[in-house]
Amino acid sequence: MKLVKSIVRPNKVDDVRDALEKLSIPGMTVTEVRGHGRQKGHTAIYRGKEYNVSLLPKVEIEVVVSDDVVDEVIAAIVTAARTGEIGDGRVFVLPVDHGYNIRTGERDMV
Amino acid sequence: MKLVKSIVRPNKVDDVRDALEKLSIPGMTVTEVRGHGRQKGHTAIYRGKEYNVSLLPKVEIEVVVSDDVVDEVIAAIVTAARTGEIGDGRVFVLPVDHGYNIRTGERDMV
Amino acid sequence: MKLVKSIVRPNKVDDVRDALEKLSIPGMTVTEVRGHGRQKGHTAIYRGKEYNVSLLPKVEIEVVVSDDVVDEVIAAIVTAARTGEIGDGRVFVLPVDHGYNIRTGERDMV
Amino acid sequence: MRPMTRTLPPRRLIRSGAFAALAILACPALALAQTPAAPALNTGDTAWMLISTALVLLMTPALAFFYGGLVRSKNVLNTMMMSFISLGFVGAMWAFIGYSLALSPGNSWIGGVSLAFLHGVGLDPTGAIIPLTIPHVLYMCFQATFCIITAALISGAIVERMRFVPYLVFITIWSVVVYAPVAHWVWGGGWLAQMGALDFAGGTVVHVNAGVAALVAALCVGPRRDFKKSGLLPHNVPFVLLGAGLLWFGWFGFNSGSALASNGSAALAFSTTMLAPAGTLVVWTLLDIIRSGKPTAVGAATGIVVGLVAVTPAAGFISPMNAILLGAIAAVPSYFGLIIRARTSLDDSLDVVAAHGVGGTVGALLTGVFAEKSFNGVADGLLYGNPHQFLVQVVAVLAAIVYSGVVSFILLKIIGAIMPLHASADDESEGLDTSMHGEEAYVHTGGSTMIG
Amino acid sequence: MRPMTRTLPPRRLIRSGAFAALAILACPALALAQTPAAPALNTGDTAWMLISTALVLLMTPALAFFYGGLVRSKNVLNTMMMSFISLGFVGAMWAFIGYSLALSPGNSWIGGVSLAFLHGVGLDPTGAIIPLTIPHVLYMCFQATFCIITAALISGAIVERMRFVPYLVFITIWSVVVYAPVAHWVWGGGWLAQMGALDFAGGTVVHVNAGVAALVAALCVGPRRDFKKSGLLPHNVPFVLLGAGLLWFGWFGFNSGSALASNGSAALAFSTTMLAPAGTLVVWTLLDIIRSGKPTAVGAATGIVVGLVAVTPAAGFISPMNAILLGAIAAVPSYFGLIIRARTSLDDSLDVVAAHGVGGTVGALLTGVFAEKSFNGVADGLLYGNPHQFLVQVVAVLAAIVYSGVVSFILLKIIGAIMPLHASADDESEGLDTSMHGEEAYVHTGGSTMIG
Amino acid sequence: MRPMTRTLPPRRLIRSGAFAALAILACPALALAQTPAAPALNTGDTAWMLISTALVLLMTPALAFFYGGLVRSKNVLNTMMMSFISLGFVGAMWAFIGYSLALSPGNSWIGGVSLAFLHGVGLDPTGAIIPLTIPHVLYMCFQATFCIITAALISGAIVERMRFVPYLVFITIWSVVVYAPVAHWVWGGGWLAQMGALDFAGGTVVHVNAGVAALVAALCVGPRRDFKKSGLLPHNVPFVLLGAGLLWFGWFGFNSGSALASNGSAALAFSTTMLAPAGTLVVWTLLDIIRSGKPTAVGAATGIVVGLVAVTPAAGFISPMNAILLGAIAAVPSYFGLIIRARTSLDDSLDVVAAHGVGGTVGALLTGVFAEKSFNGVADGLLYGNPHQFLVQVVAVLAAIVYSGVVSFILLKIIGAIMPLHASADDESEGLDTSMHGEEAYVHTGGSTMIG
Ligand SMILES: Nc1ncnc2c1ncn2[C@@H]1O[C@H](COP(=O)(O)OP(=O)(O)O)[C@@H](O)[C@H]1O
Ligand SMILES: Nc1ncnc2c1ncn2[C@@H]1O[C@H](COP(=O)(O)OP(=O)(O)O)[C@@H](O)[C@H]1O
Ligand SMILES: Nc1ncnc2c1ncn2[C@@H]1O[C@H](COP(=O)(O)OP(=O)(O)O)[C@@H](O)[C@H]1O
Repeated sequence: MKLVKSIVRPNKVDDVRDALEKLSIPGMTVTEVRGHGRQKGHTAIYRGKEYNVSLLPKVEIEVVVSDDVVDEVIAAIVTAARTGEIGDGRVFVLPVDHGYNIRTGERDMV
Repeated sequence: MKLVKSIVRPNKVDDVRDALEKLSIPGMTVTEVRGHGRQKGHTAIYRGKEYNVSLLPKVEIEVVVSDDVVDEVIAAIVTAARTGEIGDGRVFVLPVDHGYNIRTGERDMV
Repeated sequence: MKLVKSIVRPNKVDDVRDALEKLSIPGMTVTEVRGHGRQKGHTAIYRGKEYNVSLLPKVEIEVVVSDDVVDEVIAAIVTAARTGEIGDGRVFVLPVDHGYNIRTGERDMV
Repeated sequence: MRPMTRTLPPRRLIRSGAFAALAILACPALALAQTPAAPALNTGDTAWMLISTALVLLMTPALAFFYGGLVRSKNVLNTMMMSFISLGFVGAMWAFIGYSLALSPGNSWIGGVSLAFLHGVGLDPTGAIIPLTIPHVLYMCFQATFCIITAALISGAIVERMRFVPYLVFITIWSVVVYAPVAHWVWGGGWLAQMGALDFAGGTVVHVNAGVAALVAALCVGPRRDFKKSGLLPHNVPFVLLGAGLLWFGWFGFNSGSALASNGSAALAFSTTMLAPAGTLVVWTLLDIIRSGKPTAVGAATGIVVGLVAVTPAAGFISPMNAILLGAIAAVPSYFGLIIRARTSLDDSLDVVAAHGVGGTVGALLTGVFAEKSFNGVADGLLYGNPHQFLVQVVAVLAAIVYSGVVSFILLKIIGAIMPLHASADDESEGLDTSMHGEEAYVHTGGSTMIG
Repeated sequence: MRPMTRTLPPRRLIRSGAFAALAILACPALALAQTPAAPALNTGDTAWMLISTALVLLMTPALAFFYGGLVRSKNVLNTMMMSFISLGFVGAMWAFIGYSLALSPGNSWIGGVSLAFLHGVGLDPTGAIIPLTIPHVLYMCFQATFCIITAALISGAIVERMRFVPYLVFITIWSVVVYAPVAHWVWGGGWLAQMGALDFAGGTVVHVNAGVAALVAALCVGPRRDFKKSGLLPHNVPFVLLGAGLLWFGWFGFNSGSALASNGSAALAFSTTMLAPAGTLVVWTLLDIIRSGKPTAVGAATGIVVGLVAVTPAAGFISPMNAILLGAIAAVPSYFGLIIRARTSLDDSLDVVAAHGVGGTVGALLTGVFAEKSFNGVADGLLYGNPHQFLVQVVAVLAAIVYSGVVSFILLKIIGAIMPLHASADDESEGLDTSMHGEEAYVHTGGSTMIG
Repeated sequence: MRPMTRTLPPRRLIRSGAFAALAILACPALALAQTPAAPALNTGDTAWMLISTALVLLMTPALAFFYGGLVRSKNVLNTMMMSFISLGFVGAMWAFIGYSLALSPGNSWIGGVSLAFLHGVGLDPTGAIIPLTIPHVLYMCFQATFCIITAALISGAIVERMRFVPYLVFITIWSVVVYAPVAHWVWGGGWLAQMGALDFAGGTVVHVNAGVAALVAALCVGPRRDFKKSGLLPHNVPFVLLGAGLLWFGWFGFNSGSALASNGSAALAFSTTMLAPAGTLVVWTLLDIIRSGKPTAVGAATGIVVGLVAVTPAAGFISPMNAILLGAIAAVPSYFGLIIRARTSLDDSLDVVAAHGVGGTVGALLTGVFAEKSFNGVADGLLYGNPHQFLVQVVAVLAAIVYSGVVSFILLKIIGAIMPLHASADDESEGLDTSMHGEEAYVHTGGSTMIG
């Protein structure tokens, strides 16, 4: 079982969700984050002072899936979230030991 | 050492925290997230347009614990967070290589 | 490849970011979280009722780096984020299977 | 305004029965200009009453923010809607029947129906229960805004769990069967007016009345399921401060507008409405500092409101310096009332009882203490040698408590028999914003799709 | 105010041509005090117009919140700026030339330049297009606030994608070439005034006018790129409620201040401005409950605004009870207008057309139905035996639609030829707050460094 | 109002000594109605002053939002409390002694104690330092609101690190030892009044005075520990815009209410208060566009406030068109003042010096340039052939700078000797909301348990 953790542009969340739904991935968890990478932020001016706002709004999407669909899921996310411009984000795959469904208490039932 | 990552209902945070305190788990980190799973969201109507709000507010609780108490911790969380209704959430267990305490600089001192 | 997940004081974010930039770590993702640990929270009084606000504002910084720089990165973060007072936070290191750059679609290019 | 409370001596009122003719302006020096026989429209008075009415109307949205900031973010829209909706339903009801029952000639208990559906409510200063120098229709509007906010005040006791439709039904009927009669007693020539009860802008009619209804509602609806289990903290304290600031602003219309004219009485009420909350704010802050070293912002906002509530019945009757004193004194019972309430099992969520019930009672009683004929031209209080006035005030407060308590209780029981008052466990835990209104207050991430 | 609409019979206006002399106060009973020959400054009237003007000015920031709460958080500052900026550019333009073109003597189509750059606009009640009892300069300010908010209203149709500078250029010129002439037609003695069109506070001049310009702007700028693709939900509904509350408050200055005096007409307009939105709010809430069981907060806020819009042209012309009815009726077309619009491909982002265009049209037409001479002293409507008035209203609405539509279109095409109207895909997806203004509305975590 | 600044020639004032008798209304045409011998209460004037006073009171909560939005979310409540608390402590102090010291007869430097504890402050228009047509007690209230907001303005320079209790002590005493004397000099018949200094609504008394005290306070308290280290960005820009909108609204009471009557002078002040910020907003926006291509929302809000500050001393003295010009000119020094300040080591956190100090000074000086006797009936400025007036203005500004600077410094040093002014490193880094007030502004997730 893997945790696929993607950091995407805020306006790509719906596309990623739709792409995951097409693969019948049942669940996902989404967090508002701010990130910086190659994309260097923008300059803000507040009351005469210039600031480099280096942390830009992104959304982190976490989805835990079984090993056999990982590649499919990654491909779907990358396709849905890409614009080709700097700032598109990352996908990281982390190993997961087990998962539990709180409602049923069952294990490894993602 | 394991990272126990639970996604629970917002109003279960206090119960989970209390359950963890009973186990003398010293720390936890909590994030506001939004999730979707079997629970299908609600319909919102804004100015005549109907929307399916598929991402519902959840809270993610991350707690890093040593390997020997993992099962106990999971059981405590599952018990505290369960309502039996759809939308109760998930617990995922991820391996952690090391942990550091920033204040002391010590390693593996969770 | 490792995910270095640090929970730090909100006012240490800039210091950590600067420290990471010095190491030429290209990217980071930041989340507002609330945490509790040894630091026991503060007492709030709202309309005559006293509350123990146990979850205090923290910031989680996630950065994925290649294995060879992990130790350097941890040291940098710990140094930048430390005040020596209770509540400084934690650094956790988690294994990462792969990473993908969404813009290029390339793998393991952090 | 509320001239029956300004005429003197109260005894004569009953004997003569010449109620309407006795409306004498508070400030004798200014009263000369007014010939009761044919009061003409005065543009200055009208200007002040136009803006006063707008100010009081603004208090209901202000209350929405004061209350809305104090609840959790999952219930903020529901809480705000409980205020806003009063502007529609209670406002319309007032025009239909409430105004007539409150402020048309009737008996000592209730007005008649002669002004129902605004029949005969015109643009001249004639036809109202008291002589006016402003258009009758404007007087009706001014009074409407009082009824609207009184009903909305109740919601603070039952937010975060009462279902919206029964609430709506409750306040709509309540405004007719509770508010209108009590207003008639005090301001419509009813028995309390005849007794000489002093209530300049609504200590009993508005605050004691709403406070008691709130207490009854909190008991009938029952506590939130997570009450006492978890910390139910305000989600947006700046909203609370915004509400307090706008309430204070609007309250100048409420109190000073109750002079119904732009005269010395209005100015006196203005000054007391500025100074009493200052006194309360100072004492509240000092109590906070003494108790915990930390003067809280929610405390400051609450203190301001308590000071405003307490000075409401007294506004045009006491001297400005006594207003500071009254505000300072009124801080104490409400401050400790809040603390004590928090230890009980009463889930009066936003402390309507401690702020409005206790504050209103203290204010109504202190009016009987501090009233000063040299300022109000009407009656002295205990401190100025007239202990009788204090007793009258006690009776007025008790009357409001009993009537409002009993009728609100009966009304809620009837509504509760028809539909559940308390939200289901699921709806309550999900939050009333989505479960009752299908909306979230704050949406940031995406994740919603348009359907229809 | 808008006295040409209050004089009667309208026919005589044209024949006699003695336009300015015919400004008779709405309420005959009160008109006696005024000698048209030498109207003196009245302190009560002046007080009311001072505060009314401030109230209308406040409506523009209020609109910023109403609109700003409805957009996504990445566009909130841009949306708010679109209102605020009107206070600067349109306000200055009004002083330079707009006031003169609208409200100085000219021909039937447009005013002259005699009052340009406020030449001759002094502290006496003389020199304005109509007799006044308030300083001329105050009348100019009052009218300025109308022009400012009308221009700002348009922005609701094009938020979240129109570039800021072309928008700024557009509304600045629009206020001169569209607003000023239409205002002249109705309030400056132009052809609609001569025809006897009734528009108390701006149903056609403000709301139909802005609604049509909004429609044209939405079409010329084109839809948001993610329109219909994702849910574009309000990021802060409490801000929407705050905006609605402050708008209502300010609207008392807008409507009741349009009496230009503190008299019975002002009081009538006040009462209708209080009761019509109450009627709309009740109906809107019931429609929500019937359709989905969930009365929404955004719906309540929208309903309030629709009620205010609809009563604007009618405010001083209809009875208070008919105002409730008018508000209740006006809820229906706008309610379903919103629903229908959502199914079309028109991206009128915040539904300016359904709220202001439809609401303003319905209000203007119903003015021709409910107008009641016994209340306004000017003219009866259809319901009171004068079907002609209804036809005049239809003509006025059509005139505003055609003129505003055509000229707004030409203007946008010219500006669009000089600079792009629509933000680039990048700027739009990043959000206009950072791309147009270099700012984020809400910053919580750190991560920014001071550069210069 | 501030009639001593309107009487002429100033020289005669000193010679005759008949100070109070010289209060002549600004607009000669309107002055006829007033018989200085026995000024009666005027309902229109009273109506305008009632609402004006409420408007100025609202400015303090408005300021809380303007300032509160500009700080980080961990300090927002502390920042807002610094404004709100002034309503309590400074307000009460004004009633106790401040009013008497400022506005009762005394010598050229300070008033007496004859009106202390509001002794003799009644409902008639008599007993005030100047002839009134409104109740004396209302005049006292109006002046109180000025003192309250002036004290609160200072807080902008020291937010995010000054401890709350010393701040509280500071502004409470400051309002008596700095504000009251300076107000006496200008508005209480003191030496600046005798010299003929023009300050319609408080350019020197309020803005220069607060600006200098702010500068001194920023220096005495010292900079924030993370000043210049990290970006200290506004956490809620919509709050800043809300504050600016409400400030503008309230400022109409501030400036136009300073006419103390509902007359031509009030209307003039109203128009300049509307047009000057329009001019500033236009120029500020254009400067933003030229410098960075991005007109900022915080800039727009700041520009509005600067325009309001600058027109304050001039409001009733200059023509409306010159007001646009004055506003436009005043944009420049404050705009670049902000930029320059950001490069210095002065941590005037919210730029009180650049906005109020510089803006107030520019306004006070330009009053001496643009003053026009044909508009104000009092005195011409430099541009209209009276260079002497400009010199008088320079003296008035310098006097305020020196006195406020020196006394504020001494006061802070004394308080600082008794208790630390600067929060501890821990408290500052944790945020003052929790460390000083035990509260968080925004709580979303759970995690708190009720204790007591
Ligand atoms: N090494 C990293 N660790 C954690 N997050 C990263 C890392 N690199 C990038 N990110 C996240 O991805 C986002 C986009 O990265 P960026 O380099 O700007 O664009 P691109 O995807 O075009 O390379 C960043 O804002 C950050 O949130
Ligand atoms: N595969 C998954 N990956 C990540 N998060 C998940 C996953 N499945 C569920 N979740 C999270 O758990 C929450 C509850 O899941 P849901 O399926 O609605 O309820 P249930 O727990 O009853 O199955 C979701 O809102 C989501 O945040
Ligand atoms: N076991 C843990 N698992 C997850 N997060 C933790 C854990 N322990 C501490 N934290 C996080 O680190 C923060 C600081 O920890 P705390 O114990 O208060 O201070 P210190 O670093 O001085 O020990 C907490 O607020 C919490 O967010």
